[in-house]
Amino acid sequence: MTTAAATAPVAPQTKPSTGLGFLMSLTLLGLLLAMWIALSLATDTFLTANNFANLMRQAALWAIIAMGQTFVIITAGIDLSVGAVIGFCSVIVAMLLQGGFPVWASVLITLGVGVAIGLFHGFGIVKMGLPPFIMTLATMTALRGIGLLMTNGATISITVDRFTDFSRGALLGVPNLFWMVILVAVPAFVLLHLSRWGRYIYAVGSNAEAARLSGVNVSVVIFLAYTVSAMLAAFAGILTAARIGVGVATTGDGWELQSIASSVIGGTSLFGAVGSVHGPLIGSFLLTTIANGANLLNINPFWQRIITGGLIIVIVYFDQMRRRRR
Amino acid sequence: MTTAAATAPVAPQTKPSTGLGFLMSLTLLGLLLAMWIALSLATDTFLTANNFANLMRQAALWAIIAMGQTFVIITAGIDLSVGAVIGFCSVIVAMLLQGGFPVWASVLITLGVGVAIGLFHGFGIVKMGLPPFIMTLATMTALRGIGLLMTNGATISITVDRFTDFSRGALLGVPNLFWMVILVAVPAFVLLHLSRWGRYIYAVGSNAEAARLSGVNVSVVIFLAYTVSAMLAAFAGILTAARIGVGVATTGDGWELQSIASSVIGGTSLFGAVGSVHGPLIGSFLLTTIANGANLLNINPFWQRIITGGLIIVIVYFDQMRRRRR
Amino acid sequence: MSLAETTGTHGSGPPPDRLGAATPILELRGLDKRFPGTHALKQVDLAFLPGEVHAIVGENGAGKSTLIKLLTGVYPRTSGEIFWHGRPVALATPHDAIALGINAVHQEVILCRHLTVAANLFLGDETASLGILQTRRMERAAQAIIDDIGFRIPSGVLLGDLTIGQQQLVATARAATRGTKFLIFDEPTAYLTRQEADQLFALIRRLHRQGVTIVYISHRLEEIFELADRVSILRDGSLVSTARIADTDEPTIIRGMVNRSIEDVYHKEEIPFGPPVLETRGLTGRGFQDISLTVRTGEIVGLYGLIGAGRSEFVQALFGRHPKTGGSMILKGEAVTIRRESDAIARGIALVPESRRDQGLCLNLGVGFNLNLPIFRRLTRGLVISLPAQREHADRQIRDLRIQTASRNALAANLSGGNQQKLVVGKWLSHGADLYIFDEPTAGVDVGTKVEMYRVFAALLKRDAAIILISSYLPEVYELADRLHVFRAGRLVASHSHKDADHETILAEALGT
Amino acid sequence: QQPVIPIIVKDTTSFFWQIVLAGARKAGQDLNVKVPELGATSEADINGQIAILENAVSSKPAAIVIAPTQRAALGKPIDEAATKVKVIGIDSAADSKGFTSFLTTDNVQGGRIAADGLAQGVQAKTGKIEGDVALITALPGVGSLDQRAKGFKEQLAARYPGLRIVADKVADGQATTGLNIMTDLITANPKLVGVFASNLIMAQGAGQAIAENNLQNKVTVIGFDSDDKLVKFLGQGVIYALVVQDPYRMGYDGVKTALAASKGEKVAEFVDTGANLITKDNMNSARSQELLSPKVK
Ligand SMILES: Nc1ncnc2c1ncn2[C@@H]1O[C@H](COP(=O)(O)OP(=O)(O)OP(=O)(O)O)[C@@H](O)[C@H]1O
Ligand SMILES: Nc1ncnc2c1ncn2[C@@H]1O[C@H](COP(=O)(O)OP(=O)(O)OP(=O)(O)O)[C@@H](O)[C@H]1O
Ligand SMILES: [Mg+2]
Ligand SMILES: [Mg+2]
Repeated sequence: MTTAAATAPVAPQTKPSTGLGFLMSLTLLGLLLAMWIALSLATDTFLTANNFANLMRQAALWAIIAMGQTFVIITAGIDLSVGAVIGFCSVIVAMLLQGGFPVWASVLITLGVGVAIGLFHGFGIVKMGLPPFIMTLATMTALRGIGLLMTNGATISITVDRFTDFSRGALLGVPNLFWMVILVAVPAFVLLHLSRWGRYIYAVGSNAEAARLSGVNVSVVIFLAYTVSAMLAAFAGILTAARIGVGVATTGDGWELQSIASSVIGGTSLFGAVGSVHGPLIGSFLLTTIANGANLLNINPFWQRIITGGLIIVIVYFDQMRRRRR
Repeated sequence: MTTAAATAPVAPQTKPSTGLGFLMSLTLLGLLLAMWIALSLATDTFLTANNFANLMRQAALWAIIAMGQTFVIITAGIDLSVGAVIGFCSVIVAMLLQGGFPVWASVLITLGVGVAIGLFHGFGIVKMGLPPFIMTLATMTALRGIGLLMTNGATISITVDRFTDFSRGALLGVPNLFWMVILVAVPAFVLLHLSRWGRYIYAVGSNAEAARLSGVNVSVVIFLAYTVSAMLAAFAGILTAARIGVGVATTGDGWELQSIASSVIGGTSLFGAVGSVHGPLIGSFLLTTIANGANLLNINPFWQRIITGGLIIVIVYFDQMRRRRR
Repeated sequence: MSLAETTGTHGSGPPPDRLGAATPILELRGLDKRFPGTHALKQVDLAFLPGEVHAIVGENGAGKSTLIKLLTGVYPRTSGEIFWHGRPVALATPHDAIALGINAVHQEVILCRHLTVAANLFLGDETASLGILQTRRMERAAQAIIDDIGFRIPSGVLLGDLTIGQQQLVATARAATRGTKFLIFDEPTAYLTRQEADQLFALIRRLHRQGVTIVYISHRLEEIFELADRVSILRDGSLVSTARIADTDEPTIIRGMVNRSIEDVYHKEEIPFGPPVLETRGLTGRGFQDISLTVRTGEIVGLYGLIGAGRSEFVQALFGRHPKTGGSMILKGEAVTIRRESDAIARGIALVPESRRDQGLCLNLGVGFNLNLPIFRRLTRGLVISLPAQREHADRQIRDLRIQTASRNALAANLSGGNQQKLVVGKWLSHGADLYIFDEPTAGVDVGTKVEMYRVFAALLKRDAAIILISSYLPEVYELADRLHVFRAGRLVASHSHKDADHETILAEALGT
Repeated sequence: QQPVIPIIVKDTTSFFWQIVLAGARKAGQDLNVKVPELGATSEADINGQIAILENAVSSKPAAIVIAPTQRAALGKPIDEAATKVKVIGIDSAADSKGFTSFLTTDNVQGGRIAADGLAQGVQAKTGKIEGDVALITALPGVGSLDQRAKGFKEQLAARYPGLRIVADKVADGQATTGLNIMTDLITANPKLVGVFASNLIMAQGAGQAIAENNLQNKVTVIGFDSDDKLVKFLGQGVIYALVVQDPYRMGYDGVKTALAASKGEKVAEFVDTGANLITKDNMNSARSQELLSPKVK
């Protein structure tokens, strides 16, 4: 026991998600499907192609940042900056596009900015020895400031239609935004679950000292995790800009908690070494479905919050029960 | 090692703050004093009785919730609901007062509501086995909803002047709100640093299994920590209502992160077992001083964020350096 | 199974006179424990007599620690009954056990690293006046207790700053002071040298004289003959036999444990030495000074010393975990400075660290994961890790070291202590290094597996590797090391060739007397 | 020495308040006044604004211009500030007699104008003033937004009984949430004919959803406040009309009035800076252009 139990006083010992992980997330998938079935019966609008496309589009942004966040959390870290990176990068990409850069260059440069932010996080955590919470809180605050300063608090409209149309388009009936989730999830899955670097991420989260003594370069692994997270947040920022057609420094506010919540609902442990790529995906779909369902059922927005809170408890409770029985 | 080092990949092993803790927080206090001196030199308004009273009033609310948060974090938990509890309890106390209850009864009942919320958190974490992050995220969402529902999204003006005047009053030249911090800090210090229960809070955060094997009732300790946090948040809610003269369900938004940040800046480790009562106090004063100073120096609000981010990094870096050298 | 027939618990005749009263202080009937995938204890019937020292032995994973954990309320039992002075008791929580005066020193130190030694000693039993903890008073009391036992540990330091051996001593002092009636030691000597072990034995004898019933678990059989009145053998979760110590002998016990005979424990082959693999000249760093020694291919160099003598710090510096501050290091004829662990590994050094929990294992990850961690690079095909190769390697280690686990995917945390230790050793065995450093490799490992490990050592040597072996168990280094260096307070104080000095001399050198 | 007149807005991160600040800045340049630009970072942060007001009073300015985030909450603090310095209110009211002068857009009136615009648009698109409409509010607990909602609902009830509010949504201040709510509204209410998105960010989200689904000929969207994006939507007909205030003037005149008051001059106690409905038809008039594209820099 030690680690997990020692630090997580009462959190029941959860099993790691390598190998049998997929089976484990079945409960969660089951709950998601149950909600979908319930909503299909309760409304005649839920089970329509159009609404499903909406659902996919809505979940896409959260899913992408939740996957990145998961990399960080598995190393027993946390990335509070994702929301701010989204806002900041939406501004960057909008400025580049309006400055006449071609779409591909704007996107690449913005992703590069994301990578730079991730490396800076790694630097603060590894080289300066700052707690991840503090390091990413500081950049969260500062990045919003820089974004606001660059735009003077205004929004930057993107007039490049090719860019904004993308978020509305679909391929083979599936919204482009959801294809982007797949585009991210597949390499993320390979990296985390199939490659040796993924193994190292788990090892660092489980016992950094043991990992180090086994020859794992712990610093590089931490740099890697924060870079993945920041890069995916930058990507989500680009997609947000495409979706709302503007760059706004304040967009993505509060999404850090959303992404952590999606990840934890998806079975990630904040104490590290437990988590998967598919878990946060399902987690973000669950949260999106709650919001979408409440809108379709036209539930009073205040009740909507109460119900969301209650459902989070219920969903995670059932998921925990199932895990424990395993 | 296990716990701390295993889970906190690169954070250097920090010493616990019992005994020598006070010495350790000297760096932080030193940094705070340095900032005060710098601001006194840079502006002729900082070092005035009036401004200091402002500073104390402003820091008071954050200090109170940061202390409560620290109890929870030392058990290796987290309480995301503090901000929502503040909003919710400001509504409760406003409704009670407007409903004709005497001030003392309104305050006591509201504190009782805080205790109930804390017990509910304990129940979810201990009995249902939910991760603290999820449990308190759920109540955070739901409490805001309930508060909004109760007020129908509006604010409730408090017409009991005796109540609202309190927050502006002073005793012996010290603002009442700051006396409230002392009123909270003294018993909190005794509880955490001098009593058996405080010792158990550290023990549970350090190694819950070891605590359990020593006959410590781990469940009770966890209930205690979350109850302290929620009760102090309720108290902060009451003071907020007194300060702003209204009950608003949405007030205190984002304060959960502020309180965690104050606590972590004050030397608390998110992996548990490391922290003190005075640390978060100084932490919240640091954050308040940054805001106050930036306003007095008339720094552009966007720059203000950038500077806040930068200062957080610098402060914690120096603090870490000092700790490591010890 | 003649042993079982003659000395079954229930069938045993009147207890020996010196054991006094006939009603057992604690009696187990049909005690059973199942974990998911493992039947750890199978219908165990066992009686502990008041005032006896009762040893329990068995292979790794036989169920010894599980038995102890059921007696101390750590785990609930699956079925069976427990009687205390003839009355059935629940023993469902640690609190129940404490209330009865049952206390244990668990195999893994289960204490709070962030609290001081004194705080740990009195955890759950603090001295307070008017609700205020008397920290000073407790510190002084703790120091008195520790000094009285003869351990040298300051009571005001944080537990996390102690070495694992010292932590185990704290756990011992803690259990001993709790005014217990029934005290259990689960491999208390795994990390202790003779010197500390002697202090521990003195303590046990003193408690024994005071009438405390003692259960003692160890893989070092000579300790059992030194201390115990009776011995019970567990195999595969079942009780094989209980016998009076006077009625049995070592080969019988070993046969009961492993179901076969083991003669030559310290199997040593004549392997010719080759060129030096490693030379250190005046190497200095945190915890050690001025260490000069040479390790050649085919050679086992043993390091002996008391707890905190600096052996572990020395080898960790060789491995790049800590920086050296002086001296030089020559590896395969080349002066090198090793800055990080991955350098060391790339240069052909492997380190099996001392503390399996802190340094050796990712406890909340799988058995296979841990075994493969150092060689994921080698298991990678293209971009991804080859799952068959990963499985194959893990299974081979599990087989070769006879690691007892429900599956390759079981969590390392769910293995028995000795099996965890096998993981720590096993993960390096297929690494193919030139210099293997083993720091307490056999801590908590049963005698059968030890023999396997020693054979593996020999095989490594034959492949032209060199070995540095640290052990706090003098017989082990004494028998196996071709050259034995004695450390004291961070310095190398004496060196011996194979068996050219006796135990007493070496011990005296380690102690500095 | 230059007089100092700080201006305290509700939310420094919103474009609307940046325009107010731009107006104030210009006044500072024109009148040789130092104008510190202060404000909380969210309209819901009442406590933050009180702290900022207290700090501003501490710095002993000539006068203070403030847009109170919340009526009751800022009452006492403004009373207290007014004992030390002249206070000029802009945009929203407070329960205080401390204001020397008060320049405002009546948000309730703004809501009424939005309702009129909506009815006009629905009539233009469907030929009758009937059908399901929805209201999207950016954040709960924000005074000005609540007043807009109030005016909107009152006006619908009083003047346009055919327009039925089928959904009254409150978001979290994020454009993406506005967009999601809007797409869900369209899905859930196929008969939707109109939406009032009562601030800039929600109007952006709602407009985007309408554009995405090509519903501009079916659904009338009324926004509040403006920026390039919304002006573009207005031009394309995606958004039928915008209710715009005159934030630039509010900032400019606020500082100007404050300076006058600090010198002891007599100033008007109440000034209405007005709210205007701008549609595609009148958007190119000079006055509309001035309101739609204020010079921020
Ligand atoms: N928490 C657990 N979950 C699952 N299986 C467990 C757990 N604890 C122990 N086991 C299994 O129970 C069996 C007995 O383990 P136990 O620790 O009692 O052995 P032991 O006799 O103490 O061995 P050692 O000499 O190695 O300490 C082992 O097969 C082990 O894998
Ligand atoms: N993390 C640490 N910080 C400070 N001092 C340490 C640390 N670890 C070990 N020491 C000290 O370094 C010295 C050498 O310890 P080391 O672990 O090398 O001894 P050892 O001979 O291997 O004994 P043991 O059997 O206890 O492992 C001891 O005095 C110990 O207290
Ligand atoms: Mg054991
Ligand atoms: Mg050692």
